[in-house]
Amino acid sequence: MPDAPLITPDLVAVDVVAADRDDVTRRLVDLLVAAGRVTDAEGFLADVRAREAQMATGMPGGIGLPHARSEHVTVPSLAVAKVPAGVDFGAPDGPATLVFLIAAPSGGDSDHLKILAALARRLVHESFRTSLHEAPDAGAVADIVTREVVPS
Amino acid sequence: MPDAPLITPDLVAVDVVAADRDDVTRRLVDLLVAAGRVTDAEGFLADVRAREAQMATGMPGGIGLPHARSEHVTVPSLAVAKVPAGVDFGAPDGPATLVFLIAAPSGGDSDHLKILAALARRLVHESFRTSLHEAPDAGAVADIVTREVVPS
Amino acid sequence: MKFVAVSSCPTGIAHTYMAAEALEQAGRAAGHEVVVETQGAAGSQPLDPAVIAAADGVIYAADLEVQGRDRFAGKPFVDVGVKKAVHDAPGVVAAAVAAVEAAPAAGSSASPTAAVATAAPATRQVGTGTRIRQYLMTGVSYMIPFVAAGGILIALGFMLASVAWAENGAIEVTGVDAAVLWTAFEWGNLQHWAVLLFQTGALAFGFLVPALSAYIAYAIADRPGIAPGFVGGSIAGLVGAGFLGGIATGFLAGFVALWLARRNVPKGGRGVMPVVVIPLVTTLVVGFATFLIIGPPMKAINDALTAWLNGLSGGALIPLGILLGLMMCFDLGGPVNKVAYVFATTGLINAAGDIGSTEARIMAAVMAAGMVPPLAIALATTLRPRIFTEAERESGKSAWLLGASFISEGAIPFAAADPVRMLPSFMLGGAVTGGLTMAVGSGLVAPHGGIWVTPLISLPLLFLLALAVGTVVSAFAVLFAKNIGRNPQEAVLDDAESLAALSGAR
Amino acid sequence: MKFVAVSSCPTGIAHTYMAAEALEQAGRAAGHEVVVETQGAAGSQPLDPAVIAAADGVIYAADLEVQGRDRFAGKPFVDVGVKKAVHDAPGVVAAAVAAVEAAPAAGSSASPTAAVATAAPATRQVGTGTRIRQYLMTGVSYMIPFVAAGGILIALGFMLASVAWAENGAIEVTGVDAAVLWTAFEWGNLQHWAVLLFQTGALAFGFLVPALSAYIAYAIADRPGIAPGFVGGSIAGLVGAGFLGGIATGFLAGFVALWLARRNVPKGGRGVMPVVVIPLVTTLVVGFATFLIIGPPMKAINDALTAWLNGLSGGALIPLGILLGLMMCFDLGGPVNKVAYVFATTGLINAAGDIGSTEARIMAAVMAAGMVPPLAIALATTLRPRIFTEAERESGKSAWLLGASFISEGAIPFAAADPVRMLPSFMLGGAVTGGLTMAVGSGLVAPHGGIWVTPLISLPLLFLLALAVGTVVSAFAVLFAKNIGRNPQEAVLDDAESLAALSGAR
Repeated sequence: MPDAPLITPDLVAVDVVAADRDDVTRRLVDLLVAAGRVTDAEGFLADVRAREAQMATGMPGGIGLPHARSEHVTVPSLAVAKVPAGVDFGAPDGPATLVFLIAAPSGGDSDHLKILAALARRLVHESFRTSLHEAPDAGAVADIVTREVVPS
Repeated sequence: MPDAPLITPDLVAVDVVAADRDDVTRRLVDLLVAAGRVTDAEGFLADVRAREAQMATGMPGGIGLPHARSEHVTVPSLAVAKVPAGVDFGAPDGPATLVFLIAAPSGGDSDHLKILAALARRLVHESFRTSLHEAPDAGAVADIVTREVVPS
Repeated sequence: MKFVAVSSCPTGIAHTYMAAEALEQAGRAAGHEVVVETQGAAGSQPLDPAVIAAADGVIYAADLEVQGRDRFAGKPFVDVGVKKAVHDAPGVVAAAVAAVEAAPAAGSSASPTAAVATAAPATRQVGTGTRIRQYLMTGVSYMIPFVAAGGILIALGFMLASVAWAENGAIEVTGVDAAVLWTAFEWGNLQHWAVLLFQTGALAFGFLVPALSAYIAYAIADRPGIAPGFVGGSIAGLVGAGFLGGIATGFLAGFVALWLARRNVPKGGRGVMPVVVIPLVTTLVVGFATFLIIGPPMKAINDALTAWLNGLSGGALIPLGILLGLMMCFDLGGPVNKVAYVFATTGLINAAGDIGSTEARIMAAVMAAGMVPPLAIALATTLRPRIFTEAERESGKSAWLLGASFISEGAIPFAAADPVRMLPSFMLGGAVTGGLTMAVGSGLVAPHGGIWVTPLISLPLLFLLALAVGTVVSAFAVLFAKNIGRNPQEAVLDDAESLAALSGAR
Repeated sequence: MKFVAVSSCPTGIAHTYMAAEALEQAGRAAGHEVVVETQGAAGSQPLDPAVIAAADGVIYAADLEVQGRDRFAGKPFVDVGVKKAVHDAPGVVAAAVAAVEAAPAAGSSASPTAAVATAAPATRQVGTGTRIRQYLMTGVSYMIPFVAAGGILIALGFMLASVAWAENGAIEVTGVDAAVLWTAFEWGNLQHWAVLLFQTGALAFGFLVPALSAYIAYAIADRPGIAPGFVGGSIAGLVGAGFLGGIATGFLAGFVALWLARRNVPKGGRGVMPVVVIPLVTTLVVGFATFLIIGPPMKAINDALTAWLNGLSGGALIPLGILLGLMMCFDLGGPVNKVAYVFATTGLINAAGDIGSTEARIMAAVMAAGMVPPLAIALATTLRPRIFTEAERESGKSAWLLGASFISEGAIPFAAADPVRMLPSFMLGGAVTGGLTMAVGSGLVAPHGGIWVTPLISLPLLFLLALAVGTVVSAFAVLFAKNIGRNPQEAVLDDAESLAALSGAR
């Protein structure tokens, strides 16, 4: 899938109830596996956990941002979970209610990585986070990310 | 000691090496006991720990701020430890290298409490924290606090 | 914006005060005012009810039950807990701003309790109307010091002049060349001191329209808008377009500069944009538009109105007084005002000092009507301070002196911030005063000076009565207009305040 | 300040970019420029060496080894790791600012490597000299758009005028009343277009000294300083005190306003302070001081110098040319400059159009000398851009046109920011050009216009040669003076840059 979009509505889970960060990450990985974007769920999860162990990826503003570059990823992807009750990602200001799982292939080409870089930059902007927090459904989340991050 | 100053050089410990926040708090309590400002070390420590359990008192800028109002305190006091290697106080931006222990009597009169309030307000100012971080010795720390916080 | 906040924490000796300080700091940094009531161990100093009334929103940074929460009923709020305020005060302030901005849409019910805005995440989209108002308010807030300082200095100059000269001091002082101040100043000469006050004030007044224009442009386009805005405003003054012209040049300069700033420029050219290219091109566009597009109609309006007025001058005096009153208050120094004023002052030559002549009566009506807007504003801000911002209230106090001195510009900050509501209210009062002044038969043989030329006014008490009636009418019109078209929540707040005031609860 | 930063994180796909964005945002918010090199998975776009050279300090927000760290050798830095930059970018920027401010004291050694400032906590105390310079720089940065836009528009007006009129266009255009623009504008009339350009530019120039004064006061006392600063600056212009007078009024307005703002006022009176009381009292004090204390000496200087010059006018021409050159560049539009210029232009009447007369030769020397400062600045910023700020470099580009048009004000931003180093450098060049112009015997029978009145200059090539020699002398004097009294670290940096430039390393 060389020209696959970064995110599609079926990579978005809303109203997730999760026990902990590992739990929510696993659900997102499952979405990626179901979409054929990740080949080995356990292998990719291990990569994500290793990254998370280096430094918690909780961001101010209720954002969790687990991510990894992994040989088990076929196409750069973003999966999103909205967790209304929140799940701790080690952020100083409280649990994350919006979790982004970024999956990058270990040998990803530069264009796709640039899109991920643009996503990371946008995440610093409160307006972007707010619009995602307020997006009513999976389609809206995918639309917002695509519109704001992917060059048209 | 109704007119005792909030802080004196013998309430300041520099170059402290501490295992954890409890350890550094205990050293500061010992200073207060030695100065006759706290009557029961264990009792006061328990009050401080109870407060710390409610919410970590680590502040941005490398500040730990354990504090309690306690019946074991005879006079409002401030004890300060400089911990060059840092000790975790649950602050999001890393360990505390400057630890303030605020001891307030449970029935403290309003004037003294106002001084503590002024201290808390000053702590928000980076310039104040910086000057304390840079103070070379116990006397300098006590001087800075007295000058900046106590109305002359 | 203005916020009140309550902070508290379990022990009440540290975080309560740190949160208060952090919120105040963050507010200042973001250009808002945050006043915090610390409900801590050192005792709580309750917030001034006037401060609460003036606040746009409330921040609860409290881990304990808020004492006296009902004081804040009806205001949008955020409730964040004390730790959040200590660790991320800027974020808390931003959330509070968002809550306030979202409030009008949320509070569409007429019941005070239902009008409480929740702290739910708010869309940060601000409506066009709100944004235009913000631009105007920014321009006005920078203009006010020029109006206040300049107007008061001119009025003080008139006062001193009426002592320093044997007669007609307020007229004489305006005829002295400023050069006397640095070439022939006599330290014991009161006349020279009056000239110092008048000239300094007049120079400050010279920046009134340019500053309004410049800071509207600044609100839109940031710093690259300032220089073109100043130039546009000074051209608006030159071509006689008044403060409405200055508003137009401010918006033009702002949006041209903003448009240029958003162009994609090759990296090498980026540095030159804000420093040279944007000010240069924007100034050129604004100069072109103001000189060639705004200017000619001003002249046409001036010529047509002057011819029309001259045709009317043989007719009945009371309708003429009403008409001149309307014109004086139509644009406060703009083209229409100027026609009426010049019509009156040029007529004075024919009056030849006869205080009973038609020309003298026209002059009296014109001056009285021109004194109405600032006096009406002064009265309105005194009667119902709560519906004005703090800067407006303070500006309103100095408007007493400015109005009494026939310095109509004292009302410009209010007119510029809300022209659609204010100008018709001023015109109503001006028409009443203009017609009444004609009816009572007062005459005046001086071109300006306000109450400082009372010796030159015939039937001065009736003149002041006509002025007072128009001022009261205009003040109530201002208060009434302020309520038209406001959103329900604002109205609810006002009603709640009125009730509280009536019941003596405050 | 300007910073370069490097961000990196272990995976290189998220925090690297979040840190970059957060640092850029925080820098903008704090009024600094931060350019970030993201050493992440998407590949690294190396920083422009010119950007690195211009940076005041470096921020390492890198969890990986920084690639090419030697590019930043010699600059103060902070090293914070990527997480800190994501979570508290404003704090990181503040720390970087502190590191830069602390650097001169730390780097007292002459060896480049030893001059590296550490990120050790720095005292935030800023020296008086630094603060005065910051105030001046703030005023200058707001003034530059007026100088650039106004100067270029005037120069364009001259250019168009020299086409639109049969002869002496640059002279004719200044004699047309601006009212033609809104009363009788002809869209096909090139002369009218030239008037539009000239008048718009002249209005922008009118704000030059007021804006300098206002924004110095703003830097000191924040918004309450603006209105008194503008008034003081316009009085400084009125009394002929030039930009040096504007600097004085700016500092006076700023410190008076600051002093008033720090008074303890009863709570009820606090609102009225920044809106009414501070602008009013400060404006009055500034008006008093500028009219009565700054003004009279200006007149005395003017009278004395004029009498002295008139006494000299029978003497040798070359020393007179040198003297006039010194005077033209002494204060760029201030009292001394004005005496020399008025001396020359009033003499023109006696020249009666004779281009060989003594009076015409004096005029030529005066104009040539007045063209030197902006041209020297333009040349200096071209020769060594690195020792100038970005705004100065851009301003320097437009100075070519301003200098060529005899708009000496083009050099004011540089002179105002650093009068002690700049003015003597200008005077040196002005003296050379003034003397040489006399020596070659050029004459001029027009009072202004720069190269646009070349047809009115006799021996124009020799005139231009005299101008060129003085410009080169002055530009090198500027570059030399810029190095005097700078702290060793700055000098070391310059030397390193020069070496690198010579060796072709950049």
